[in-house]
Amino acid sequence: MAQNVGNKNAEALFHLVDARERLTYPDNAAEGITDEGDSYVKTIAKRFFKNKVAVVSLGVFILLLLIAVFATQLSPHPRDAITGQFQAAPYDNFYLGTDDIGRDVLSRLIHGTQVSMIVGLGSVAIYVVIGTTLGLVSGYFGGVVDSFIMRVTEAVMSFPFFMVILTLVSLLGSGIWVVTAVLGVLSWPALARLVRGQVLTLKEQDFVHAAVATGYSTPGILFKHILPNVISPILVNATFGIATAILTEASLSFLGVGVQKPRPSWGNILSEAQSLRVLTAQPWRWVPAGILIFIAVLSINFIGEGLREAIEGETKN
Amino acid sequence: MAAEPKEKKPIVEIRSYKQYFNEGKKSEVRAVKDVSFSIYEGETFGLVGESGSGKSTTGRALIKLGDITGGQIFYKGEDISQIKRRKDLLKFRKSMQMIFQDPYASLNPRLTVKEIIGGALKVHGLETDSNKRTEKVYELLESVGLNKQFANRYPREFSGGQCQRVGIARALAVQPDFIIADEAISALDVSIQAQVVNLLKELKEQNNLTYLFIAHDLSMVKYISDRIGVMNNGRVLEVSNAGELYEAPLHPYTESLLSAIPTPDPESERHRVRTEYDPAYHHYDNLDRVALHEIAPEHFIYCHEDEIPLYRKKREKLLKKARQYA
Amino acid sequence: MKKYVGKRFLTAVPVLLMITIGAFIMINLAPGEPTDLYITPDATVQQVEATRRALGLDQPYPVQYIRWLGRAVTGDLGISFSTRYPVLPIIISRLGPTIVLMGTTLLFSYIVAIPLGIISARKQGTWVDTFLTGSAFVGVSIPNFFLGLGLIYIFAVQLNWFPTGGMQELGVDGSIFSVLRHLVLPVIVLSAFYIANMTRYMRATMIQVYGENYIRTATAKGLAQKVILTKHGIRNALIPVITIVGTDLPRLVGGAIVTEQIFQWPGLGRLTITAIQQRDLPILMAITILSAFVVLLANIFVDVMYAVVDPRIKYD
Amino acid sequence: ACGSDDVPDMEQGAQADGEETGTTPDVSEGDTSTLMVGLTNAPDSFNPFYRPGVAATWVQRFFYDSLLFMPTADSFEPGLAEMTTEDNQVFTVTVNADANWSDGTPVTAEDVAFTLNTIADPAVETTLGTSVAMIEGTDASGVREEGLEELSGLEVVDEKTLTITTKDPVDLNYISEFLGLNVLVAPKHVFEDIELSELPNSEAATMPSVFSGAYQFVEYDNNNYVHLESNPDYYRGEPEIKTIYAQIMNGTSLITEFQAGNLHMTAGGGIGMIPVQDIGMLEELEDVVVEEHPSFNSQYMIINNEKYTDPQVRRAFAHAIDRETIVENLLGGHGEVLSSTYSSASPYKDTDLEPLEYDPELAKELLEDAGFDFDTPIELVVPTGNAVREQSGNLIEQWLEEIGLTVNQSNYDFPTWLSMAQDLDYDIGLMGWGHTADPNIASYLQTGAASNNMAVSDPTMDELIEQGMTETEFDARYDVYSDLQKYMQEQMFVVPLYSDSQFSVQSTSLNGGINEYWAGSLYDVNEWTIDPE
Amino acid sequence: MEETTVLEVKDLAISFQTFEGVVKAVRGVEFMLKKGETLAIVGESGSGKSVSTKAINRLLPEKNTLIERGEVLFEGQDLLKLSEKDMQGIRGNDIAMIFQDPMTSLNPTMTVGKQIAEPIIAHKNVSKEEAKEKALELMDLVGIHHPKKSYKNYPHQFSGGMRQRVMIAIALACEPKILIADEPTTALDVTIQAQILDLMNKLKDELDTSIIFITHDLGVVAQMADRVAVMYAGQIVEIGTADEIFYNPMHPYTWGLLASMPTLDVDQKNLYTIPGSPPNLLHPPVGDAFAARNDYALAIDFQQEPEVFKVTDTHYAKTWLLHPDAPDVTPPLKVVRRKEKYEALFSVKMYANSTGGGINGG
Ligand SMILES: Nc1ncnc2c1ncn2[C@@H]1O[C@H](COP(=O)(O)OP(=O)(O)OP(=O)(O)O)[C@@H](O)[C@H]1O
Ligand SMILES: Nc1ncnc2c1ncn2[C@@H]1O[C@H](COP(=O)(O)OP(=O)(O)OP(=O)(O)O)[C@@H](O)[C@H]1O
Ligand SMILES: [Mg+2]
Ligand SMILES: [Mg+2]
Repeated sequence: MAQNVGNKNAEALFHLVDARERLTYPDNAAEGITDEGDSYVKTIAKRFFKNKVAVVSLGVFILLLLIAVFATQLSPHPRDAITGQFQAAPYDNFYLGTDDIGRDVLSRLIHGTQVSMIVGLGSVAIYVVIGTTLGLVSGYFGGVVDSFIMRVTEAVMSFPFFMVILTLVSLLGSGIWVVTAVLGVLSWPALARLVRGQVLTLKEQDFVHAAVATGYSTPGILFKHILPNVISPILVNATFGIATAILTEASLSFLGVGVQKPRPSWGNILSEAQSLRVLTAQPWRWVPAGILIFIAVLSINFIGEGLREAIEGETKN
Repeated sequence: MAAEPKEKKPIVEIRSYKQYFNEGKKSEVRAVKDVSFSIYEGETFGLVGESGSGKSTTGRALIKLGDITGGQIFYKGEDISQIKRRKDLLKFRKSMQMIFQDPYASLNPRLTVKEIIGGALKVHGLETDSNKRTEKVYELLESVGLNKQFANRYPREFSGGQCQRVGIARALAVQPDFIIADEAISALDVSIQAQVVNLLKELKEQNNLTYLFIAHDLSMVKYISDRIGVMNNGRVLEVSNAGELYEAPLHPYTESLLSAIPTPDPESERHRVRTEYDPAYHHYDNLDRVALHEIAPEHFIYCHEDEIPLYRKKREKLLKKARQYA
Repeated sequence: MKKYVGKRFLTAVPVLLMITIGAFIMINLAPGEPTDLYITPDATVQQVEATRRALGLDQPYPVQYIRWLGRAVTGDLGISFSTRYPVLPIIISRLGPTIVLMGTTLLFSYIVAIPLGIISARKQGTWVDTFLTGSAFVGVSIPNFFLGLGLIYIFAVQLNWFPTGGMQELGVDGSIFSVLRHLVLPVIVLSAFYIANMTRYMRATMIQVYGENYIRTATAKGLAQKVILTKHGIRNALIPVITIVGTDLPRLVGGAIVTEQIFQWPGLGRLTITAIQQRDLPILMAITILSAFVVLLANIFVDVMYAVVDPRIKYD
Repeated sequence: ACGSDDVPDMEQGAQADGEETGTTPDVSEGDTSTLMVGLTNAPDSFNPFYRPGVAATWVQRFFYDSLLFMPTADSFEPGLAEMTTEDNQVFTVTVNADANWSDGTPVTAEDVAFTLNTIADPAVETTLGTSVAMIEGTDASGVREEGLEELSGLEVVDEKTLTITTKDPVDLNYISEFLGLNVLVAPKHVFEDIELSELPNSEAATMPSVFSGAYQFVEYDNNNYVHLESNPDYYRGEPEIKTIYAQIMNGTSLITEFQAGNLHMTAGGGIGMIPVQDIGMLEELEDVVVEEHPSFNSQYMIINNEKYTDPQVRRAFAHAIDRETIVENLLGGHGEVLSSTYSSASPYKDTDLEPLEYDPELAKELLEDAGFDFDTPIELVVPTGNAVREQSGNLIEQWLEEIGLTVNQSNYDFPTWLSMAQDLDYDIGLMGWGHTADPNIASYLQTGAASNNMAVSDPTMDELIEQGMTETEFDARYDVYSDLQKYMQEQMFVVPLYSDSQFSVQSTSLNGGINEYWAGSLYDVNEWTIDPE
Repeated sequence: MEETTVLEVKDLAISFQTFEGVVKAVRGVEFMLKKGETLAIVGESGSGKSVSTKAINRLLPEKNTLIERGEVLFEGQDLLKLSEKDMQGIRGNDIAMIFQDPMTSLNPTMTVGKQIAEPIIAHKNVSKEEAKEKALELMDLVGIHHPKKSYKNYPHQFSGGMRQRVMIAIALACEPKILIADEPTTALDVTIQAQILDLMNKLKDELDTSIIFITHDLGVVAQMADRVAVMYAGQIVEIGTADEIFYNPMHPYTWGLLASMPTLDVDQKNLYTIPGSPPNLLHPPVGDAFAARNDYALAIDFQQEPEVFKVTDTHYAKTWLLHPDAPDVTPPLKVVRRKEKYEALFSVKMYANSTGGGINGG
């Protein structure tokens, strides 16, 4: 009630506050911006780190990366050395047993991580560059350039993906870099389309018009103004791309055309389970590999989803 | 209102400008059919009209955001379609700037305010030293009433009004002579609109700018403009001094437009009479003698030659009436 | 519409051409003369030559390609290098099993996934949703060969409920039942991915649709939840879902290489692998155009479906 | 594998009583009229003139008979015909009087002559040149000499008789195996009107319809199964088993299908190969009999002889490889270490010749003596597709590195590897060779031979090979080949690794089936029966 | 006139759970609605207009909405406590809504006719044919030409104005007692807006529906409203009859709104502006949320939330300026002019500055 305010210090309370005095009171309106401004990346990171599953997944992924980097140091045995009994169940310091010719399964799994990481990250790096460039160019310039790039994209997309990979890999030899390159060179169309689609809408946005009106050159507009705005979808796409590449490499190895043999990959380790005896009687030789692929892919997928949510949450607001 | 036009020197001349989209296809849109008007140096020219009448399209053509279908546009006496070389283009871009409708959409969400404003400086080589450039950005921010702390922030951290100020600062950065404000205040809250309009007016005086002010809101347009053009369906139907336009709206479309604006005054709203505009009323069979004709000094109407005397008479009547009430 | 579809086919011609040329170059670049593989070590040079001649391999590559193209246009895809059977019947006989496998998979996946996606979306944020999305992630992340091996180990080897591979028991009547029994495991393996994928997509779409203003309008009308879902929700969610169906459809012919291999499914996937191993160029070319053609058809189908589902889309 | 013995129920009783029980036979369980055969390799051709793969030969034998049968590795029996000779140069072939084609036309001497002439025709694509190369009128590779319309060594005496004259006298066993067994007689009336260049692609060659064998070809579902039905008019008696399905599957499925009781037998010998590591799983089964036989096929480490010209270096490679370990650990003992080119399946194997022992120290010494450059990396190519071979590749890499060599292993699929080998684009690599009962290995080791991918060019070797081909008596040949084996071991043009055993696996319910010499096992297929379960 | 109250909103407080934290979007809103009247709610973007009205029809997303307190009394029952099923019976039937964006508020894959007929089928016990008849009538009523033909059209075949007519037809389908129009014309052109507003007024008179009209355009308010509520930062800061609000506003925010609008007839050098920007509702300020932007702020504004002071029986304002201890202030010139003009026009004195008092909303 009005009376409750009391008359004691009525003067103190009921005097007009001028503009200068107003500033001495905390300005709530400006609060959102008076504290440290968050960069885009920081905001996304903040959101991302609120997602527990994604954070755990990121941890797993980093762990796998470290394992890949320090494979040699971490492995109890040399990668290809025939050090143990043949096809033995776990014993001594062969924690996951040995394979058909007495190599330590654990050490090979650890080295297999390298393959997956190289193929996953490498192929994605390749296709992101190709896909992004073509998508940007195609979307921004339109017209004949766009039609041509889109036809090529369609053609590449219409190729039976797996068959082409199989053929190219048997053609070029199944080195880890070949697999990486082939996956990279064949996987760009989806991203190119995605980027193109984004560019098509972005280039009609006023901030791009503003950039044109400001006098930026075309590459300046493409790379300084448009590209930063498609980074997020590219990032999400790339994350899922890593997962896909790891799976594809594993499938190729499983079919016997993956990474060259003495070099272990999760897929070629797992492919040994095609032998019924290994499948039924020597689970240590294939179950860990399968679980590793699964965990790697799952965690990357969760990271991707976490990113997607963080980014989309961002754009919605 | 701006000072009386002393010596009127057109900075922009638009002659029979046409813009068709998707020409020849089924989806062809004749966004602009025939637009002619001039803007004088130092004035604010308001452009109003219903949604889709071609206002933005005209503004974009003026700042060379695409090729035009027909007609000619002169800026400072030069046909802008002839500006091709990068050097000339940069000069043109430095001289003309634009403020957009949606304060958020017109700022790149991935760039900081410093990058946005500084970028404009950099492109035109106005401030090559990066420290000096930052100083300059601070200055610009201050001039539009923003704290320099804002420089390292991203647009989405700002309110609409603040964003629009950033947009204005960007436009001002290159020290243009001419600014197109395409619905620069439509997306803002009433309480913020006034802030921005005041700012625009202030800056105009300080920097001796010329504005093309495109808007829906006729009360704001009247408030800010010296002269006003009314567009409908891809054509400019009436061009006049701001005051005269409101006192003596001659074209029936202008009339209907003015009568449709609700005023924040319940009493007058209770007595408002709306006039509707029926485009069929002007169905000219032959466009030969139909054009923008000068009915009175500085007052143009898109009409048939034969209609000129009628409009003149109407003008007299309306002006007389207005004076009575004044 | 008809005209539009016709036009689409026409614009696809250069794409198809590019694909055949690409495939031809790629396959021919592969080292390994087909003839080496089809001839005993004792064969003489003349015999090898005879074989090369018979297969048309003595001609320069461009001539080979043009010849191939010339015949392909008339529907003659040549004969398989390895078996000397005409390619077309081989492809057709492999196409059947693959379509049976993938068709069942897709059908089954959609029937399961679409309701799951809707439930997940409607229960967004609850444990049901968490469980379903979690499972979906497991589904897209589990390598199908790992799952396949696991299922074979448990259900075929240990429990002996299902056969380990093949499509049917031969010489047995009532082969539909037999085929069904053989279908169970591979379909489960393949569906894991498709169900998961579609569930996720459907969920996202439904969430998006339920965020649309027209759903708000429908709610404000006082319609029952069921009516809103069926009359307003699903129909609009179909539009983006068609896109996914469109990308899934081409897999009807090419989606199951690994699974076919694991389960000895006599489909195109296995044919592909054998053909690669045998450098069976005509078969590979045929598979390539077939898949390309199916991609094309799927694209057109998607566009047509858009127009059917979404009245805003009209092609002229 | 099914049915319980304890409680005989009504139906089982009824079945035991008589055959007439049901109008619809219970086809899936205990069907005695359908034989299920498992193959791991698909037959690639049904063309009697052209049989690149061993699976094709095997399947064709169901419906095309050869002149002679070879039930065991060293004996011949009359098939479609009898073959006699007095001077080892003129051979008389007498076609079985009862033998008819399945369309009713009799099998005649003309058919035989037509078949041989066609094989020798230069315009014909064939894999059988060597099988007719002894006939007068052919050149060394079995192609008809220029200027001839027909082979001069063939003469049709009457409807059922024909004489074959060879260029030189040959051992009866030799001609019996090559001409009598390898050549399947084709129906002249079906093939004669077909343009020779079109022959391999013709319907007659791809979907045969006229047969002389115990079975008739019904359908081939590419890469899936071959369906055969019995030939009721088979001259050696209508087969007991009416239907045969030869199903193509991978090794794992082969085992699980046996476990499930869905298969009666597998072919063996490169046709129905059970992964050797997994054979134990079949041996555990009660109603399946597993027999192990030595095989003709053997695995080698081939060596680029242009690069490694010094026999001492090549021998060093052999000493460095612990072949015993391969056989013991990778093959689980189901195989043998090769001393030279022949496995114990071959009657020509020199049993006294011991394989070079595993001795890394010696290997190292040999290399050092030879002044071998240990630092230049050696490219080891391992083809994919054969698990044991891939594993042994890894082991070999290890072993070579243990003696101080630098080895780079690379893997390629077989076609790629083959073309690399032909271009001598390798240092060492793994390769398998298939042999027959005949010991001739000219195509692999003779200078310039088609499959000589090692660039072996050694006069002594060539001479030994030549000699082996011309000798006609077993003992004399044995001696030649014994020398050849010793010379091979000395020179180590290739390092012989191992020969893995063949397994014949069949259900106990099958009477008949594969015997030790699997290639000849089909000779009595018409007599095979399946016990009801 | 016998005035019955159809709706009463009491002390409504709503917050949202968001990524950044809890947004206190509505902080104690109170108002009532009488039969047949139009209550306009004005206020700037984000002030809680939509949220408070959506709460009436329970259209807020369940997921992250928290109704902290309050009641929405409609015909004696608290709508916030009804079951979802009962609520369905009220939505569209007793309380209908029109939304701001006609372009997206219609289902693009259903013909407009069906969309209009839908609520009739849902709420009235009629056959499909009857519903269609009724829908056609409605289409005619809201001025859609050729109803028969248009019935089968899809929304995209309609212009924005036509779509908004369809929305109105849907809203009116069951002759609701209350129509909530949330910025129904903001997306439209002035000329189309005028048509729609005319239409709404006409229909209101015919059907005697009560309307809650949300807008931030004071011109539109002047044209439509019987009473006006002014919202700021999740609260109603002033409520009164249209004349009271336009000619004798009491709250400095209302002053600011009125003064910052240029009028067609007044020339000014500079527009009056409200400085700054609205508060962040994640952390609503202590005291008066408007204080920081208020040229007439009192010291107490920064410490204590103002009470609601009664000006007249119909006019209330939530500002300390109405406190007896508060100093007298002169509103911006434009506001003073308004009052003068009004008084001159009708030769009446509006009423003297208030005497204070704290009775909550009308
Ligand atoms: N790139 C384009 N392609 C096709 N049509 C276009 C394009 N740009 C504009 N139009 C059309 O041209 C017409 C004029 O558009 P413009 O944006 O100039 O109108 P406006 O007067 O600015 O309207 P508003 O007040 O809504 O901004 C509209 O019908 C619009 O749909
Ligand atoms: N679903 C929601 N989740 C989170 N915050 C919300 C949600 N809906 C509204 N808000 C927040 O609630 C506050 C009030 O929003 P409301 O929509 O009522 O504003 P308004 O007055 O209608 O504004 P406008 O004029 O822009 O429509 C805003 O800060 C808004 O961001
Ligand atoms: Mg515009
Ligand atoms: Mg709102």
